[in-house]
Amino acid sequence: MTFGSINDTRWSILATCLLVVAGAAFLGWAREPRELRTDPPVVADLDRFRLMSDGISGAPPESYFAEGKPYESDAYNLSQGQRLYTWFGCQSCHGDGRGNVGPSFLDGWWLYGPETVSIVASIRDGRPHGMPAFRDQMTIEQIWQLAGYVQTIGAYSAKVAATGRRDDRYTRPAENRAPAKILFNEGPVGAHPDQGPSP
Amino acid sequence: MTTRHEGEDLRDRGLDEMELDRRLSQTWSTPAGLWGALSTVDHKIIGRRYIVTAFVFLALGGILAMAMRLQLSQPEARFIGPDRYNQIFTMHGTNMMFLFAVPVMEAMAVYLVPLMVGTRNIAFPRLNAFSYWMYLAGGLLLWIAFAVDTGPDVGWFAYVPLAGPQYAAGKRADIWAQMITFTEVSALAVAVEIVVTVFKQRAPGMSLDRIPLFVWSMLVTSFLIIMAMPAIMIASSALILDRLVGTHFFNPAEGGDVLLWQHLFWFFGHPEVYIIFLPAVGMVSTIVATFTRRPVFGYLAMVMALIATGVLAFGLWVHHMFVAGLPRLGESFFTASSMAIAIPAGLQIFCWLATMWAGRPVFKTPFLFVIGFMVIFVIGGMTGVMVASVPFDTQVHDTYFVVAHFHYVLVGGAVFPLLGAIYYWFPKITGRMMSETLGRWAFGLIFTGFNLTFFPMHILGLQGMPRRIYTYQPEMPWSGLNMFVSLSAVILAAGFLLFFIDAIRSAVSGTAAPANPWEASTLEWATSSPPPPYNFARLPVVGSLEPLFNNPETLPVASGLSVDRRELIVSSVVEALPEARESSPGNSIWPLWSALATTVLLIWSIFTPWAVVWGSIPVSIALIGWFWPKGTPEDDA
Amino acid sequence: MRTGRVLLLSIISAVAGCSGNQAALDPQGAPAIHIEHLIIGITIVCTVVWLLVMIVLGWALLRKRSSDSSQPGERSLTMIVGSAVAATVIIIAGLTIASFYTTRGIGLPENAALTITVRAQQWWWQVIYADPDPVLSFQTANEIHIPVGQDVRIQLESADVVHSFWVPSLAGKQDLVPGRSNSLLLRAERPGIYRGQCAEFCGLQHTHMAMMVIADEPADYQRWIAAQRENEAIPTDQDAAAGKIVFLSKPCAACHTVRGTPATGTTGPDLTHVGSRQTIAAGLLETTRGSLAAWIADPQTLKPGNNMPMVPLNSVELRNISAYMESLK
Amino acid sequence: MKHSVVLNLSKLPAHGLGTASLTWWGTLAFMVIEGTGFALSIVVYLYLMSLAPHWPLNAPPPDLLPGTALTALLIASLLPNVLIARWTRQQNLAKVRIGLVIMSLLGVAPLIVRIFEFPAMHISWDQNAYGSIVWVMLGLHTTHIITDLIDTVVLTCLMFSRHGDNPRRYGDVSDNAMYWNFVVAAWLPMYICLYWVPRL
Repeated sequence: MTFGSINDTRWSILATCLLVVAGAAFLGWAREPRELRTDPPVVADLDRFRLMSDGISGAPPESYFAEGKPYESDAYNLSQGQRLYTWFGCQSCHGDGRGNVGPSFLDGWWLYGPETVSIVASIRDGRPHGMPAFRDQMTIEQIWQLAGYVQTIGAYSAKVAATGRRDDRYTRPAENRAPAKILFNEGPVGAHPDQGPSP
Repeated sequence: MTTRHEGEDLRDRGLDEMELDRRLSQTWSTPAGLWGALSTVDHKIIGRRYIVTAFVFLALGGILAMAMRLQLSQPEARFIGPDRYNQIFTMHGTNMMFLFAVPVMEAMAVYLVPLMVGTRNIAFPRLNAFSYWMYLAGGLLLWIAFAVDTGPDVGWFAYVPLAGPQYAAGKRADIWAQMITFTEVSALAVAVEIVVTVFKQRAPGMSLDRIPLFVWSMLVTSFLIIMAMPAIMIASSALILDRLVGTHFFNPAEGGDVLLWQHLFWFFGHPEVYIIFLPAVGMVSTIVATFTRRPVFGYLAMVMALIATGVLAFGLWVHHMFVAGLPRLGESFFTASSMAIAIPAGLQIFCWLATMWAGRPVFKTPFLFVIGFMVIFVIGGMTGVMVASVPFDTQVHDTYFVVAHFHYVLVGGAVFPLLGAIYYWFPKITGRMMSETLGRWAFGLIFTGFNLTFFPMHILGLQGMPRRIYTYQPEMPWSGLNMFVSLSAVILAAGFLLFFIDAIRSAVSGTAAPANPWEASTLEWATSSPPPPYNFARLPVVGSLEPLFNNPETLPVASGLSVDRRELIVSSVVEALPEARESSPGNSIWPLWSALATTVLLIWSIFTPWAVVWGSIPVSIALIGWFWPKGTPEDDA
Repeated sequence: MRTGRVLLLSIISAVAGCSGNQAALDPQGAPAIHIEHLIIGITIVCTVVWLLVMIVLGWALLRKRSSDSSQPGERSLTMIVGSAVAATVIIIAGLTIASFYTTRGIGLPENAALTITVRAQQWWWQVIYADPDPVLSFQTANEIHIPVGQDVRIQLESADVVHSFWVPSLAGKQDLVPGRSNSLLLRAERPGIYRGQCAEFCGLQHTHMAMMVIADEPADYQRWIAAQRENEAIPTDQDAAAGKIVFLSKPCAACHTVRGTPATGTTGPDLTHVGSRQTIAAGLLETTRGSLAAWIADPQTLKPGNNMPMVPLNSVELRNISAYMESLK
Repeated sequence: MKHSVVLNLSKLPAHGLGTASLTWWGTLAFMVIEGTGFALSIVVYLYLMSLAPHWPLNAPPPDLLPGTALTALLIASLLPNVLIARWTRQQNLAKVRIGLVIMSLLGVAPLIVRIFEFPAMHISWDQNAYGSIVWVMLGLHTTHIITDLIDTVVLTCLMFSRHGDNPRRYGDVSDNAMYWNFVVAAWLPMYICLYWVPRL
């Protein structure tokens, strides 16, 4: 007496096979290995981004695209950036992202454009009106990690890989996945004289 | 489909055996084909799926264990890096606890409890189907995440803040927490089904003192699940909220507390051990009774021990936190309570020993696994007494001593009885016998391999080797024993491989099994192997604790049930006096849709809190579709 | 039985105390000695109980059964099972009491005269010797010196996640919990180097988070304290002097402090006397010029995932900087 | 195995009511599960309170009005709820229909009041642990109101459909009424915890 169990078995085997194939395809497509050590040549290449002559916007090195833009899309790098933000005292000028002596990131108003390279350049080389250069205090990889994180603070579209709140005092609403977009929807904000002089 | 005679349904009283079987099959069987397979609510088909799926997860978890043993076989080995290793041990623990141990015990109950209490299907069969799909979805979520390198890497107990928003980057910890939700939903659903089945669907005459011990153990286990699992639901939800919307449950800077997680987790986590162990106790009792040819000694004492264990299980959670810095007075209390649980455990051991002594043992494979259980589990119990002592624990906590201890308890205490139970009930489930020769070999290899693998870990722990390290330095005195352990693990793996080969081979071409091959005493052996879709052509009437011992030739049965609709008997809680002929829901695809909708909601909510709002709409639709009457005979009273 | 023999072997090895320098069964301090007595006591009791159960099991299974006669009375079985349960209760009660007495014997850390603060970070130990006079306070890393024969209170704090402080030869472990402050009593009876290791899973490099507790004779201890309070040793040889310049001009100084120089970073370990420590990178490597160079050149290969970045250096800079590190005695 | 018929169950009813109904027991079991969840949320609240230097953390105690109004509304809803349970026992279709409409409305009303309850806490979920636990407790209970409301609305539709007049449906309605009692009963300790404990 089998009572349909044979059929049942055949179907479940077929379904399992289909699942395995679909699964394997999905896995191949979605794999996201976490790199703890970046090869020194790749790191060295990170220094070789090109910047427009006015210091706003530019192009990252080719290898950065080949790696899949790790400093903007990889959760591990973004969380490292979040850690560096505190470790290198960014909040002494930029606060929790809302700005203080330095400009705010949270409003999505980027004085030198929202591209990561611009932010990298700002951190590495410094900017007029008080932004110091960090090239002697951080490695270029750390600068990219930090830049990727800073960019998510004022992002217009939420990133899946964005960091969560820190285990620290509460200073601003935690829904920090795309705050700039919310502010942007509130209408044009114009120039920001309160955030220090424009370049 | 059904023939109605002027509003009067057709009863089984006038029908001869052939006609009865034919009509019942028509009413109860699962249609062939994919649709039938997806919409079945037969507890036997679902239970079988559950068991097979759980064993697949066991095999996968075993592969992870072997990977870890490869990495640890030599100092500073580089087979696996720290990131992958952390995922592997987290996956191993999570998989074994949430996807193997608990589900497999419930799976056995889903299959066996309705048969053992003499009814035709589990209570809430559609919920049962739903619970399986949820379990499968949760397992797939975890394993697919692991395969794409986003497997959880925070340990199976996901201590905050390491699993919290700041230190666990990406979605890895969220996947862990949400996988918990999947398996909890499925476990809670099955627990409810079993409680109601045992309370209300027992065969007429099966009063409380005639319930088989396995059913008792599953009843107590189900209550443990019902009381313990909400704690982990609250904990894992709080973790996801902390990570996703920035609540502060575990953030000490804003009034949260790191130890709150540990309290909540272990308030669930310790009963979890008994959720795994108590069903095994029931299996041991069943196998001992059958293979010593006498009832288990001290039925009442055994039941009381089960209940006492269940109650005490909630008073021990702090012994997982002895080194977290809690007040000493509290720790002393938990030392006493943790030691005290050895008393009901000891009582059960003594009762089994008395049964073996008084009975006439027959050394078949299931019984061999029970003997292996006695040898190994008592060691696990002894080391359990050791770690219950606070000062002792401060030296062995989070070392390989504890790894050894809980493998002795969980593998020795649960997997050995489970393997015995598979050998024991395999003929009932498949209609075929497993090989006695291969079974003995499998037992020998697993028993030897297990002890050689895990016993040296006690010593490693006392030599100072901590848990969850991906490697160790050559100057530490651990490399010899680790190599020995890794080699022994190969023996253990070979034993399991042999078991799997035997199971697959026997399922395909084993010798056909009679209805009661072991001459056992409980009701599942009163029907054919495998049982028909309706389990019993006429529901049995029970007059003693061992119905088939007393009269192995004829089965007293009840009649008067309808054959037009799926019908079974509802009986009273204590005396099991028949109260109603109740219908049992028919096949439905809606549990699958509901599970899919819930899966979408739960996975989506890892990414945005709004998923809870939008995702609940399809869930509601699916649930309404599930419960809306379809005008079938089962829907009407 | 084989398992029994292994158990016996473990007890013998325990009594012989030949388990290396990070072992619960090689105790060198009062708390660990108390616990070792308890471990041995409980193990013996449990082994005896297990053997008894196994004997009964074997006898129950294999005893000769006289055909059909003398089915044993349920009554006498009840008596036997009942007395076995009673014996269990007595044994359990005895073990519980023994456990309580051991806890009491260990004593409370609050009574210790000397307090050292240990702050665990991913994945190293910051050790703070605080003094009311800030000039006399100093920090070190992954190495704790304590005077022999004296109770020391270790104040345990965590900077990030839960860690666990465990030096098995001296005491049982205690967690370091963020937002909470725990303490532990440490005491060494003999001078020596006792290795300890983080015992609570704390992330990628939980494996490589060791520390050394060094018990000195009181005079040596005072000398060590005095030496640690000094600022950096001014480099004398050429390599080291050049290395100091590299150190200060590269990102190193942003995270590390070397007292007496402009390097005042606080996120990495204090390196003022790094050359005097037994090991670098939390017990990963013995401190030599070579190991320092290897570590600085490629920290992510030696300890993947740790927070020390790979700073690009040429071979001369690397040689100089490791010479400088080694000179910081 | 041979069968010997020893019991004739032909006269038994074709559906059990009350404690003879499986769904009654299932509902009870789910109430135990959820009750444990509610109890644990209160335990978490009290645990966090025991750690805090002052309570509520950085917030005034919640305003009493919305919560008290909601409590009153919930308690008031018990009366029609008890009546509906009685009518289901009498299998009185017309009255059950009216009762279900009333209960649907009485399910919507607390939700409206609940909207005002969240701001009355004077704290947001992401400000501190106190805010987190009160929002979760309110959210947990709100989910239960919504669940039972959906259940009630569906049953109302069902009772107006051709499937309505059936003992099984009456059983479902009475189980739903029992569940609503639980939703109300679970709220009372939470109400005391949320509104009066901070004023101690």
